[in-house]
Amino acid sequence: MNNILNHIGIENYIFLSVILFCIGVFGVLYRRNAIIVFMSIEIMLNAVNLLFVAFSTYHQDAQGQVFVFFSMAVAAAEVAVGLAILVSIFRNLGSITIDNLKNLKG
Amino acid sequence: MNVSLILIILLVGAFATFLAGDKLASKVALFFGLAAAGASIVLLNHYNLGENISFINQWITQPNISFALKADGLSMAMLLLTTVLTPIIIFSSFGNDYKNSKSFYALILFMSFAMAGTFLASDGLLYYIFWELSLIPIYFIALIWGNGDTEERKKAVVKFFIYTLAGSLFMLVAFVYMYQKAGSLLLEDLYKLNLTANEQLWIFLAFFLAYAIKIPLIPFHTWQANVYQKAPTVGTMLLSGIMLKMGLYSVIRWQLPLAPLAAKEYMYIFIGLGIAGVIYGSIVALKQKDLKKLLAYSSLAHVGLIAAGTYTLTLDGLRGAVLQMIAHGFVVVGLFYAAEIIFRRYETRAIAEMGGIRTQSPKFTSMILILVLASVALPTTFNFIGEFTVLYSLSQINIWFAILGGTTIILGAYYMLKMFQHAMLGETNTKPFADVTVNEGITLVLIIGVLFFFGMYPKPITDLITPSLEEILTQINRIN
Amino acid sequence: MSTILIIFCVLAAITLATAFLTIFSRNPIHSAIYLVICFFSIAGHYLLLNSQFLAIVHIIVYSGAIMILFLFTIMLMNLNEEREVHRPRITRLGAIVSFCLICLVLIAIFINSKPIVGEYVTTGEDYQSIKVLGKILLNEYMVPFEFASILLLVAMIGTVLLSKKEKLQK
Amino acid sequence: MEMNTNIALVLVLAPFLGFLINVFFGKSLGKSLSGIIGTLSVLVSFIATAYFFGGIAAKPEGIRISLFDWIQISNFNVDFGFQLDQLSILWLLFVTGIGSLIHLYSISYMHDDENMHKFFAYLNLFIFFMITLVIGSNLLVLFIGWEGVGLCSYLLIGFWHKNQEYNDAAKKAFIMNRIGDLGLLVGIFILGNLFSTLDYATLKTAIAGATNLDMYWLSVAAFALFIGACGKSAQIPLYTWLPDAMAGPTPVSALIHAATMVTAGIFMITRLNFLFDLTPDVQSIIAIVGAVTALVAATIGLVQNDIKKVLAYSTVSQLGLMFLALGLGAYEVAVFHVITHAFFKACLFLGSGSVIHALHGEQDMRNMGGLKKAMPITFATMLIASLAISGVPLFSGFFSKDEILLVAFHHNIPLWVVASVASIMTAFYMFRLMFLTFFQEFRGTAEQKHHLHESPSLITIPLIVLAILATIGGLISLPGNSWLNEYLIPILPKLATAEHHLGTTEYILMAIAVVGGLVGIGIAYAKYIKQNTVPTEDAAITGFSRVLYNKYYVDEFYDVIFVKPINFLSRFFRDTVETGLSALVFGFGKVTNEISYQGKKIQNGSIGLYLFVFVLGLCAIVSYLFLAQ
Repeated sequence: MNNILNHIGIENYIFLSVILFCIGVFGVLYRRNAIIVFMSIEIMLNAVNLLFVAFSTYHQDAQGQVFVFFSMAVAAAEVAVGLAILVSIFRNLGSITIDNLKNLKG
Repeated sequence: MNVSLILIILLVGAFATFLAGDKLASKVALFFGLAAAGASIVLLNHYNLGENISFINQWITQPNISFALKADGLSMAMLLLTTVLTPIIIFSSFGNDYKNSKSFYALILFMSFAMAGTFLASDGLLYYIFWELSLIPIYFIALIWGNGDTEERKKAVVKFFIYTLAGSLFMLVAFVYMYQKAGSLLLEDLYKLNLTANEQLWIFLAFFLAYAIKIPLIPFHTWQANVYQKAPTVGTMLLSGIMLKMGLYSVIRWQLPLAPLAAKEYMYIFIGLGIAGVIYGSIVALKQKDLKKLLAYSSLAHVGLIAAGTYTLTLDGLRGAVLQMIAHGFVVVGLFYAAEIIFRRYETRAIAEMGGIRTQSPKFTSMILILVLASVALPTTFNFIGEFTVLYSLSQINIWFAILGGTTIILGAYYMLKMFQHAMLGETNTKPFADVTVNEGITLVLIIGVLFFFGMYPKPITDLITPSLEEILTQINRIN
Repeated sequence: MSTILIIFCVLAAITLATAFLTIFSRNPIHSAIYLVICFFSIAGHYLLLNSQFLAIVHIIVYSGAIMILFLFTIMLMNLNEEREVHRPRITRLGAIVSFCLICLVLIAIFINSKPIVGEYVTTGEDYQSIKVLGKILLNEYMVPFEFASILLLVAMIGTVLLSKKEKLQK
Repeated sequence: MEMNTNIALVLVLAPFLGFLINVFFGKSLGKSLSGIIGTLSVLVSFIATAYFFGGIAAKPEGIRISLFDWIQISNFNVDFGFQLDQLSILWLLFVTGIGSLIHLYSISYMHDDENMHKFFAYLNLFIFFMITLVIGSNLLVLFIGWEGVGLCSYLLIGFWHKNQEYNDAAKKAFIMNRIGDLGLLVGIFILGNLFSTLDYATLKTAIAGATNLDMYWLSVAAFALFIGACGKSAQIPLYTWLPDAMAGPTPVSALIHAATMVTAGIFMITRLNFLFDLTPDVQSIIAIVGAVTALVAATIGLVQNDIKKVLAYSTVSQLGLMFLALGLGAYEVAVFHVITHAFFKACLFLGSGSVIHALHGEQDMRNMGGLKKAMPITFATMLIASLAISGVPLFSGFFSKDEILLVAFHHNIPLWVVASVASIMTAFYMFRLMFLTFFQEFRGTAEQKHHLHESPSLITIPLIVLAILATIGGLISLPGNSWLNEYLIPILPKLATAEHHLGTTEYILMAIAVVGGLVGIGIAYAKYIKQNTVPTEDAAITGFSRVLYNKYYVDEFYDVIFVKPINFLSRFFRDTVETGLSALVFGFGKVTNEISYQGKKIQNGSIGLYLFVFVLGLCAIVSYLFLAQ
């Protein structure tokens, strides 16, 4: 069985993941809309997942994929709860701009 | 039988006093204070017979910390100072009514416990714990039972607390550093460390900051006068009588033997600092309007001289310093007590509002005069022995040190007699001044008796402390 | 340049482009759509790496469940371009700075650490078929697996509770 | 030896016992009894001294008694010990002797004072410390006495403590003494460092046996000791306390500030003569200081109107002459003058006390006059003492003063001139005092005149005894045949080889001195009897006499040079430096506070900012972990 990485190279995956992750970070910082922020977070998660899978192939080991599996479960739960929170915030404040969420201020 | 007994008595005493309730508290505290004093005299006897009264037990295995209480002559002398002064201080407060007195007296005993622990501990961490522990009771004593405006008092006391605590932290850093090198904080193990001159300098400075603030040396003294003024007299006595000596004792016990190279290298600077304190304290004391503040600055001058004596690194300097520590402990307690006695009658500490007491209470005047004279080191008082020995050691280093340090003889007489003249002499005061009560008289006479006895016959104390000081000196001179 | 590499490059380009578009489009609905495309391309990557099971799960979970959630939420809130608030310049500047910074740092790290890329070993052993993964998941990772299910249950309950309209006000 | 120890202890402790009794029980004992106890305790000491005096001839090396180890220094121990040799016995004799007389006198003099028991207590304490000073076998025991007498002087000057001016004078005396004490201490330190002993006997052998002495440090030590002597014996520049010390009761002035305490400096220098003989530079300084003091004090004495102030400046002047003798190495002459001076000056002070007593506290001579008739005994005794101090032949002062002048002439003519001028002035102001006080008409109020009376016998008896001593005191050291010099040979060995001859020069000098003294008396006679002048009011004094009357403004000068700057400095330290330092410490707190206050603003709840900082932190951590190596 031919290793796919012989054709592509692990570093390409690394760069792809890094850039994807950075796009996620950028999105979190750049946007004020909580939903988009959430989406950015998902992008970051996926960047990491991608890297896991790439390394799983690199090491010829299933553990990386198992981890991705769990991380997907967590992501699903997180999105569900997070969106629920957003909905209730929207109900209370009428907006989901994160600038309005200043209750953290000490 | 070992020295931990005394710590146990004091600690149990503190709890017992707290549980005894407000009415009985003072008497219970006095009882335990006296018990500790008695126990320390018994222990001294054992020590003099050559028995081992130290107590060393592994406390924490990781890190390697021991519960080590080592009693040599120096520690015994300081322990005696603590345990003898504590009942005197407790007894001196009998004329006053304190709110919540069970906590008050319990705190006094607790502080005495912590200070005794500081004098005994020979493991770095244990020592540090006791050192910091002693700060807590005095903080509360000064804050809760102090006098004057609450806001100002709070400011002064908090400043004192944070200032000394901040200084001590550097000491902790030094201990941590040495632990990494030695793998233990037992004094003997630390002595075996071969630190480079540079390391020693940093350790010396770290210790110095902790001690200079506690002692206090100028320019680290700014907490002193205010806290002395604001604290209740009992607190002031504890602070000036015993707590200051913790710093000076620690210089001899920890700082000098652990960093001898630095001590030798920069000796002149630190002697100079001590002597600057002598002159500065004396001059500032001249124009103080508040009796307690004046005494605070006189304390500053005296401890400056003691510190200068310790930094000479000679046997005379160390011995004189220890003698003077004990003498000063007694005399300053006596003087603050005298200030308290006046305050009980006149409700004031301003010297300008006193005067003319001599015709009303000649007995009290005589006693205060003797204390004043002891404080200016008149021969036959204990203070003279200490001051003479310290000045002699300074003269061995450089005669100018002795001359400048000796100005305390002149300036001390100036401000003390000036105070005496304006507080006690002059036309009969219009306000009535009741003669000293029996309690007050006993306290003062006890102190005066100690001062005169050791002034004429200091040999017991000298013999007690000399061997351990010689041992410390060999430690100091181990690297050459 | 092999075919596989070309496929990778195309996929990667799609991934990055749609990710950017997700963030930059003013309309949340558009963002969501771009995100779906992004996720699909990532699933493509998974397929490329020969992990079919994950690719399928990924499509089901992300492109299916999560994206539906997003879209529902967006529609529930009736979000559109007009509701987008103005972003101060300092925020944008900060975002760009940190983007560049973290890119720089991470890339620098990966360049710096120089992974030993020589021959990629091929054991020939099957390690990522559904069969193998199933065995591993239910043997070695039994407990985490069960916990994951509990987590999902809890998340479900929590979501229901959170999104329920509060009637305690009365 | 045991016997000797006991008697020595009695000698020292009897006055101390008297002090204790008077302090604790004086009030209940009653005035007379407390006075008697005070007097008797000193008398006991006198008798004990007499015992030793009797025994000293058989034991010329003296008696040494060591009681216990007192202070331990690293290189030597200081024991608490006594040394009874010729010098200390001589001193003890006149200290306890004159002390007894003055105690006796005080019983009557102080009888009206409510705190009489305290007065006697202090006097006894003084005698105790003076004995300690004299009897001690080393410099530190001397220092006990040295400081102790200073303390008693303080207590007694401020005896009337309701008056703050008196208290000021007392404080001034104590502090100026302490300046000297510091000098003495420094001298002690240097000697201790050099010779590792403070004991007179071992010090003497150490100095005699030393092969290469460090002359520099020896001179410094001698000079420091001399400063100590200056403080105690009121020499320039530390003399200003003595005239102020006249605030104390007159017996105190007689005992402490004329006869005994102020001679402590001379005692100490004589004690350490073996040291001072080696340091000629310091000796010259001593001689010059002594001569200048003698002259300056005499000039001030010329115009003073307070009867006690005149005597005080006369004391300073006479002490100056003694220091002159010391500086010239003629210790025996100084000792001789100390003894005669003790007699006649005590007599003069007690006489003036008698006058003041009779006039109910009046001390200004301008308000006296004509007391000769009312107080014949006082007059006669004071006249004898005045003749003695003026150096009229056959009185004791003649012999001692003449010897000083002789020595001065042999060593240094200018010093002789200065000393002679001072002597002439002495004669003048003493007889000015006599004439103003006892001759002409009484110038006080009628009330005072009505009560004029001779003092009671308790006052006159000591006066008579002292007058007799002042007359015949010179016999102990007649020129050419000196008992005193023989007696002091063990202390001053070089006396054994000194020549005793009286040549023509000596006779001429003697004549000059006598004529000088008579001229001084004559001028006083001319001015105050013939012309019947009375000193003008304070405000009317002009010219140089105003400078003299104000004591050369030395007090004001010291005030400007020392007291004011120190007080200014004290205020400056208290108000500025203390506040500044305090602010500095608070500054640390303020800075921390400010940082935290500003830091608080960052925590404004803006998630965007948090995230930004979070990313920055992440970058920092990651780059530290992976890139920093």
